[in-house]
Amino acid sequence: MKFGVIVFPGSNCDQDCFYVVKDVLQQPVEYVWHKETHLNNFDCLIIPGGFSYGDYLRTGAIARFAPIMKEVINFANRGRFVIGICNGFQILLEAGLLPGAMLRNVGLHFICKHVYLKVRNDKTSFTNQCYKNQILNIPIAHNEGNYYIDESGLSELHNNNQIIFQYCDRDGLINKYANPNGALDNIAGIINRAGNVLGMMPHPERSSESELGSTDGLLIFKSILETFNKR
Amino acid sequence: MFEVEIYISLKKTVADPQGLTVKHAIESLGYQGINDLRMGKLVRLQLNLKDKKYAENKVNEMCKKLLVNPIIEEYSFQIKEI
Amino acid sequence: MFEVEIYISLKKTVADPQGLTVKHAIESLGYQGINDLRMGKLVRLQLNLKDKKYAENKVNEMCKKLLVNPIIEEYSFQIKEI
Amino acid sequence: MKKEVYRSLGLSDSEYKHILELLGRKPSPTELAMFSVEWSEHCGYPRSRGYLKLLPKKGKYKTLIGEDAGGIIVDDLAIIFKMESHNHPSQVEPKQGAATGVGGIIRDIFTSGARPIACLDSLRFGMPDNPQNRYIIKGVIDGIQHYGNCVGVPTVGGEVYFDENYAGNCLVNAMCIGVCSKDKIARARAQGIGNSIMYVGSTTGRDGIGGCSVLASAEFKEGEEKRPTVQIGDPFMEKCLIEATLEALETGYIIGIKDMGAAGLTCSTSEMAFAGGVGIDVELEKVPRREPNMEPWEVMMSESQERMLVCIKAGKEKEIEKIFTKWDLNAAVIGKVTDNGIVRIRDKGKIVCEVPSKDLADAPLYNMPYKKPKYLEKLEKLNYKAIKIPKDYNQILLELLSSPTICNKAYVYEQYDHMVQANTVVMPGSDAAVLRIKGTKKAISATTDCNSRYCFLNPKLGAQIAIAEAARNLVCSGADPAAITDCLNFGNPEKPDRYWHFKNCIEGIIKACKSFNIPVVSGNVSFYNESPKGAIYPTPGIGMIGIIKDINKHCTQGFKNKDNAVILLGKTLDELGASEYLKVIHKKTAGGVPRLNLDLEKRVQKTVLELIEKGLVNSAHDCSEGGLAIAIVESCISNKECLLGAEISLYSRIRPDALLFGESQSRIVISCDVKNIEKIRKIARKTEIPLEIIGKVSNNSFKVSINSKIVINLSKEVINNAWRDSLTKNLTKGD
Ligand SMILES: Nc1ncnc2c1ncn2[C@@H]1O[C@H](COP(=O)(O)OP(=O)(O)O)[C@@H](O)[C@H]1O
Ligand SMILES: [Mg+2]
Repeated sequence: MKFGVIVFPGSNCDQDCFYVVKDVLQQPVEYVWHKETHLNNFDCLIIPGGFSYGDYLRTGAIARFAPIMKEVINFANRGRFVIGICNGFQILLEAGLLPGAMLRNVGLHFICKHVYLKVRNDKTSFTNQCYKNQILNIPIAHNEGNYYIDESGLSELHNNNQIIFQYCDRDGLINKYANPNGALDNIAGIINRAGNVLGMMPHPERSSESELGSTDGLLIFKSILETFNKR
Repeated sequence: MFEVEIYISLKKTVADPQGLTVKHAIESLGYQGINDLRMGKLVRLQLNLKDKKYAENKVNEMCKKLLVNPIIEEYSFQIKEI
Repeated sequence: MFEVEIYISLKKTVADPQGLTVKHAIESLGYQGINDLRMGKLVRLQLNLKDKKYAENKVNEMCKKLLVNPIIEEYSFQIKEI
Repeated sequence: MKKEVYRSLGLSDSEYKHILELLGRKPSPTELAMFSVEWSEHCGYPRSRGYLKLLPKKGKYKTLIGEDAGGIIVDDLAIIFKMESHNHPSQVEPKQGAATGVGGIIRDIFTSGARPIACLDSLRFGMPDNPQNRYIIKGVIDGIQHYGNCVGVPTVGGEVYFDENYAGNCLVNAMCIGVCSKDKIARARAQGIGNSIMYVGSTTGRDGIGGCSVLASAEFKEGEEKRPTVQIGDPFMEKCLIEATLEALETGYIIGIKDMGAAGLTCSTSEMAFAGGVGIDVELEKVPRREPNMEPWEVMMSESQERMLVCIKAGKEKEIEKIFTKWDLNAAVIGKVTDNGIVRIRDKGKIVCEVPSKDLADAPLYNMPYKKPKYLEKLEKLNYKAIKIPKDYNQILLELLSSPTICNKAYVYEQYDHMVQANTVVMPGSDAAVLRIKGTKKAISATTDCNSRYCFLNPKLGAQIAIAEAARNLVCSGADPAAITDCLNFGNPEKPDRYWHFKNCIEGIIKACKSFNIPVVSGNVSFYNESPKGAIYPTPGIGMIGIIKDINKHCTQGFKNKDNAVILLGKTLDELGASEYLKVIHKKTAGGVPRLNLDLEKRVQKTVLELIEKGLVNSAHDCSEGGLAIAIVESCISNKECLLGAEISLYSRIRPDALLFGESQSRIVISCDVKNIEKIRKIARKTEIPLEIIGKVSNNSFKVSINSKIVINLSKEVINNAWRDSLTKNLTKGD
């Protein structure tokens, strides 16, 4: 399975994602420069975290117009896998591949720490290696992770099982104390209706090796691989 | 040539914790009577165009395409010939 | 009661990397003729006071004490009775 | 030339005379400006170089010293690191001042060819109960997070101290560590006659030339607004610059490269020429600019951020340019290397500077008078008997736990991305950070330390303790201390009492380094840290790195399992002087600094390292501010997901408050499986260090008895609450 990692100026988790795919997941992977205008037979694209264009206007707002994004949108519309992590999630929102928008964390601070996520839907291409309501330990690191969507959008997400991860506490309770950033309904990750585009604020690439304290993030990469191999 | 000032702020329906924090900070300096405070962005630019209508259209376009996210933000602007 | 809009921006003499990046982004969308673009902050608030002069003084004070760092920023404001 | 002009540039009459002699003529305004910065403390170190020369340069590992940043060689890797101050800018514009400090130190690292892998920040502020101090504290933290998070270098550690003497002059010392293959190290020099000098990065504006505006009023125009000396950092640009620079260095066409930090082009041209023993010709109009109509001296003095100067093999300019433009960065050939040793700057054809690089870069050296301050004698003497022995130790413990310097610093480090690059094995919250080196079994451990109250009361001993403590922190994480960088923050060196502190701190550093066999590979001096209330405490910040041989054998400070034995290695002496306890509880900054027996210290460290490497201990934590009691509490509540308690029984004849909160050096608290006790005892016997089993880890409360009488008994939740959110509460007051 061939992965591509998109590199925008200001991306800073591109090398971490690349490393995990290549060295931990042991799959072929290439970088894709944001100025490229076509994609090379990839099976899955990762839009990595970081601060594309410094996040200077709004997170993800400028990256969304990079030349490669047209191709990414086509790729997604053809049903191929796209996963946006942190800034990547924000870019997918700005690009309209996923619904909603990101606001600044309610605490008005950047937050970097390990959090717990509850897997709300284990039947997706990105979570089939998890079990329903499994609690994952994956870190976050962001300033704008306060997910927002209007009411009808929110009920649509619920009705279609598009909410994949919710922030919870160690015992799996989903409440405001377990919500690090004010995100609506503790939303940490969602997929699109078609089920091939995932956006998540936490960083699975930072929790894919036991040395770093957790391997729960690897489940997400393994799920994609499993889906692909089964096809 | 036009001078444009674009004012971008969070929609009224979206909470603005930063505005609240700044409000409290001002109040803690002893100022009373602040009813509501909201933080926003200001974009100032000069547009080298001739026609005002045309320039206004362009500014609207820029806002809609890039500068403003309509899910959470709203904007207004002023344009002045210089 | 007054409605106040405070505009805070970096001094002309100070570099504005954010503004530059946004300018490039707009240009790369195909818009020409942008001469200069600077990003700033917008503070909107309502002040429950009676006297306009007094309110203006208060706003100036808030800016100087809290909202603006005169080393790098400058500000202006508009005040309107409502 | 009018006296006022050179004087207000910071040059003395004799320095001006010296310049006249060197040149054999009057300097041009541009030359005068260039001399004034090159000979300033910031660039030329005229008042400190004499002592800096004495710092040890050799240690356990091969060292790389003499470029902007120094480092050591470990196997095939060069580990480059340096710490630098950005105190004054942070005091006037906390956010941008701190941000540009981070940007500057990161540039120093990647211009040496190393990829920056971690930052640390050592901070000193006034007390957080004052709104002005809070504004600075929050602004500085915001600036560090803003810059560091965006450039994608994890901020993995540091320290924050609060003391009123920093209220008018905060300290912001940023450290960066980078790694590269040892044959890829870049040099900060120009070489090869005919090679090109290229400018890369951001444009040049009138940033930071405030100090030179006198040249305008004297020679050019009157009444120009004084420019701010604070620049706006652009971490996004810097991130692109890191990637482009490392990519460009890969080509092998780069002969030398230097960051344009303080004094920008002046510093980079003259120092690159001097280091390479060559001259440099520059055509100023080729410098990419942000503002029109800049005078030549404005361009030469500008401190615009995110710029670098590169010396490129002739003929390869296009290839290098291509890499920078790919990242949307400016790249312009502005000059070339010459054989005459002269820095020659032309502006539109007219020569505005023609000075041998040596004259600029080799600043004069001054012997400064020093004298021990009188007040010290009074402070050193402390009548212990007069200090009341408290009755309620529960209350005292809670007060100390929630005091700003001792309490939890998560408010700070959780705002920093400390995990990006996915190497952070031990995150902030333990004695030292641990970073794996991908592709090897090894890891780097890093810490910053300095107790400036010690240095104030006894600079020579205080500096030694800073080094001993830094090494101790590394050892507690399982690392062998390898090398240090120092950031020497002092008051006005022209005042003999301040200089006495400086001189003695250096002597202390030298003594400790020699004893530990650790070199000083890089550093920075920041003088004139004064406010109307006086000088700051002398603060020789120590940044130290250590090497962990096997990443699987690292250690952290938190207790892991209940019923583990708690053991104290080292000896508690009857001392209270200079302690946090005296300051917080008794409002006293006085007394003798804790004694330090370097030989014992080394044996304790060696023992702990051996215990960790043999896998015999589950935690290790040194005793520092707040002494033994605080160290044990911290081990109990390090892991917020799994709070633990402890039952501690102490037997001693020294005063209970000294026993609990005194800051005797060379002590480390470990915890271990009961079955390992005998093995540990044996090793401690071999190294002849004091060992005392003082209790066990529990799942309940934190209990301490002294001579069989219970003096502290608090639930683990209560101690946790006192410690965990105290800083957040203090800093969000008024929000
Ligand atoms: N300014 C800071 N930035 C990042 N981490 C910090 C900062 N201040 C403290 N820390 C982290 O908090 C922990 C406790 O710090 P400190 O009490 O100074 O440790 P020690 O006494 O062992 O030197 C350490 O892991 C340290 O790295
Ligand atoms: Mg320690």
